[in-house]
This record gives sequence, structure tokens and C-alpha cells, in this order.
Amino acid sequence: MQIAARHLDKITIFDISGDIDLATSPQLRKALLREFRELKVPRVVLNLGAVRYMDSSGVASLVEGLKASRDVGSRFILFGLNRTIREVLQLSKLVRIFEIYDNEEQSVAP
Amino acid sequence: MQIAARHLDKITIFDISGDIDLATSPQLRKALLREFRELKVPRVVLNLGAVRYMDSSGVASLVEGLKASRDVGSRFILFGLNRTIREVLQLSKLVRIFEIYDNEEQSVAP
Amino acid sequence: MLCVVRNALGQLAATLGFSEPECHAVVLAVDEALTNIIRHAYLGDEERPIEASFRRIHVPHDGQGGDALEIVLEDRGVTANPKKMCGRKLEDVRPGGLGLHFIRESMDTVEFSRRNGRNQLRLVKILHVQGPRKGS
Amino acid sequence: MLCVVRNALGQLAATLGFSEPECHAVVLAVDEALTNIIRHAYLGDEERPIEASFRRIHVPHDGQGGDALEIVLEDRGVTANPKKMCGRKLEDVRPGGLGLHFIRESMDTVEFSRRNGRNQLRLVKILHVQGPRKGS
Ligand SMILES: Nc1ncnc2c1ncn2[C@@H]1O[C@H](COP(=O)(O)OP(=O)(O)O)[C@@H](O)[C@H]1O
Ligand SMILES: Nc1ncnc2c1ncn2[C@@H]1O[C@H](COP(=O)(O)OP(=O)(O)O)[C@@H](O)[C@H]1O
Repeated sequence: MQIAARHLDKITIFDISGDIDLATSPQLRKALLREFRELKVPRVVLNLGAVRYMDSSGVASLVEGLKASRDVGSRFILFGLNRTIREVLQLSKLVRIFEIYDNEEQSVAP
Repeated sequence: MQIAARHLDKITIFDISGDIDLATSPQLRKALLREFRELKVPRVVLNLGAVRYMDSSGVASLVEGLKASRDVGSRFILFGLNRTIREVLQLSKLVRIFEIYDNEEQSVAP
Repeated sequence: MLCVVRNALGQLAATLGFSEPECHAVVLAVDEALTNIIRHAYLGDEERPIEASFRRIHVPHDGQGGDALEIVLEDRGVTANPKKMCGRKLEDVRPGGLGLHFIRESMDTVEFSRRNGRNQLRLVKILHVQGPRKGS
Repeated sequence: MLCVVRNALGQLAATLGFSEPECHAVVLAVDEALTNIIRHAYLGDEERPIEASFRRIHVPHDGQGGDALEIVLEDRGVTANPKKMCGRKLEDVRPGGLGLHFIRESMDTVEFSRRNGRNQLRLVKILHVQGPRKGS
């Protein structure tokens, strides 16, 4: 997994690529917690378009990110979910708790 | 891989089981070097009957064992090689340098 | 290395004739099971031995016989506590506790057992379309 | 985990129709290649990412086409030194230096390349008996 960060006004976009699994999810978790807890960024957008695989440890990191965003009153948005990633979120019955959009435009809209 | 040791008069027999690979060959190497260099056992017999797999790191450990045995003038004997293990030794062109027997009886014969 | 296991297994499942979502399910289940072994049975140590076998088997199914993929994973780690192994209710939103749920949802058979100081996990996925897919 | 990779790959090769010695050869080659990546490209660090793909491909062979198993392994480790990658003469008996020899003896094609900061190793094993073996 690789994370590239882009910064708009009060929005951080993380472009994620590769596999989110036991080995890599701690890195994602850390990046999200830093953005919400330390930097208090009002909106963090995760571009999952280039993520090929995610397991329950990845879902757990997303849930931790979501909780952290709620604690500080920020928004946490996902977009670009391919079928595999959607299936995994569906399996976890967590699709509905996340704010998910189809594309970046919608994700950064005011 | 697991190593079980049996001790006859001036002979140590190691019953090896499992896979000899990158992760496990250091353990085999250490056991062999200890027997030859430290304990100066005159004959070490390796029972490979329960070894399912061996790669080049396993072969390397056997070669190290053989060298150590020559340094101290001991004998190093292999027996119980299945087809896969024989193929790997053949591939390494090292079958001929080892003292190999069909069974334990021949391996411990005076 | 988990990633290498996933890709080899995904190709194995495809070659056996599983559909793409079924291949994903098998890969997810085994990934979760290996992750659990490393985290819970071996307390995070990735170097400890995990035995795995992957076999095509014949199972009774729908009144007639059918083929299936059987995967057996074995570790020598701490004894699993059956009370903890039940997974959790999905209603409470918290990180973690999803792995066993994913495994159960993904496979047709999930059996834990402990024998000779080893934990064994047996997973079976039934092949509904018979025969391997060509050109996969 | 190397052991899990080996067993999944062995079953994949068998399912594709390779004979038992051919399955052993494929498993040995990939084991040696992964071992080399961990030892030489990643200097012993087992946690670094290794990408792997396993595909059935069509190759021209013996005047006609045939199927083959293509395996591509990629790492982001230190650039391999082509001078060292040649393997060594087998005549001098010493531990080590056998891995590349095993890989070359086991596979029909062995290609190293470096692009975009990654080392790529492409291995191909040609399938002589066409079609998958049943009941493997
Ligand atoms: N292989 C295993 N060995 C021992 N305990 C396990 C194993 N797998 C799961 N468990 C137990 O079951 C619980 C639930 O597992 P799981 O649903 O995968 O969620 P998580 O791993 O996130 O806790 C774990 O917290 C652990 O206590
Ligand atoms: N993946 C790799 N990356 C970098 N260097 C490599 C790699 N594989 C092999 N080499 C180089 O080629 C040499 C020969 O490799 P090999 O035949 O496998 O024997 P050994 O690994 O025992 O030295 C190694 O010592 C190393 O210098």
C-alpha cells in the first residue's frame, strides 16, 4: 500500500494504492489519526480508486478514522470504491455508516 | 522443521521432519556445527525420512555440516531421502559428495 | 508475503472454476485466518510456522456429489478460546472483531479444532460450476 | 508464510496440469526467488512488500502454441547487480550460491529487469500436457 497526500483548503485528500492488509493498515490508521486528532483537518477524503484489496484490518482502520473524525467534528469521506472493496464493506455491514461518493468532485464539494 | 536427537555410542542421530527452508535451515546448521565443532561427535547421521521439502538454503546447511565434519575428521551421513530431496541434491550436483545410505541400519553400521 | 499467498490462492481458485466473487471470498477468508493466527495464536510473531494445505475434494452436496476446495491451516500457537472465537455483534460500530465474521460469510464450512498441541482450521468452499474454467 | 506460498502454488501448478516433478520445480523456483528477494534485495527484512502475480498464458512453443504458467515477482529493494546474478560454478563445494542455479534449472524462462525503482523477475514454465488434470 502507498499513501500520497494532497492538500486543498481545509481538505486533505489521500490517494491510496495497493493492498490494505495486516501489514499495511497500521500505516493508514496512523495517517488518518494524525490528520483528525493532531492536525484537526475539517475534511479528509480517501481516494480508494487504486486499492485492489482490503481485509478486516483495513476496515478496522477506516472505522478508527471515522471515530476520530466524529470526536473532533470533522468529515471523513470515501470515494472510488471498486467492486471488491464495496463487497468487503458490505460484508462488514458498515457501508451505511460511511460517507461514500462516486468521485472526487462530489467528495470535495462545499 | 523439527529436529529430534538420539544418541548412540559415538553417534548422534537427528530425526528431521517438516520443511527445510530459509526460516528453518539456520536451526539445522547450528545443530550440525555444534555436534561437529563443539562436541566433536565422531559420526552424525541425519534421518531425512520425514522431510517433505528442502531448498538451496537447506542444501547450504548440509554443505556447511559436511565441511565442519571434514575439519574435525568426523563422518556425516544422510539417509531416508525421498524423491523430492534427492531431486534437489541432484540439481545441486552435490549428491556424490555426501555419504548417503538407504536406511538407519547401514548408517550406524561400524 | 501475505500478498503473495493471496495472489497464488486467487489464481488457484480461478483455475478450479470459482467465479470472481467466489475467488475474492476464498482469498479474504484465508487472509483473515492467517492474520488471526499471526495476531492471536502467535501474538504478532510472523516467523512462527503455519502449515497450510490446499486440496480439491469431493463433497456430498444438493443430493448429489460436487467438487470443493478444502483449505486446512495449522499453527502451534496458544490454544484458541472457543468463547472468544464466536465473533461479535456487528451492530456496535468499533474497529476489530470482523475477521471471523468475514471467514464465516465467505466459506461453506468453517471448523476449528485442537489436536496434538496444534490449532487446526478447516475451510471448505463448494464449487457450484463443475470443472475448471479455461483460460483463467 | 513461505510454506503457505509453496503449498498454494504447488496445488495451483497441479491443477493447471503440471506433472509432480514439474510442480516441485515451480515451487522450488519461486521459493528460491522469494528467498533471494528477502535476503539480497531487502537485506533480510521479511516485512517489505513483495508483489506477485500468477497467470496462465499462451506461448508459442514447438512450432505451435501452448499454455504456460507465468509468475512475476516484484520488489522495491536494492538494485540487483547483474554481475553477481550469474550464479557460480557448481564445482567448488561451498554453501550458498545455488539459488539462481535452481531457478534457471527449474523454469523455461527467467528474466530480470529493473523499472520504476522496482526489480522484476519473470518466470515461465511451459505446460507440456495440455489442459488441467482432473481430481488433483
Ligand atoms: N487463530 C486464532 N487463535 C486464537 N484466537 C483467535 C484466533 N482467531 C480469532 N481468535 C479470537 O477471536 C476473536 C475475534 O476474532 P476476529 O473476529 O478475527 O476479530 P479481531 O481479530 O479483530 O479481534 C479475537 O479477538 C481472538 O480473541
Ligand atoms: N533478488 C535479488 N536481488 C539482488 N541480488 C540478488 C538477488 N538474487 C540473487 N542476487 C545476487 O546473486 C547472488 C547469487 O544468488 P544465489 O544463486 O541465489 O545464491 P545465494 O543467495 O546463496 O548467494 C547472490 O549472492 C546475490 O548477490
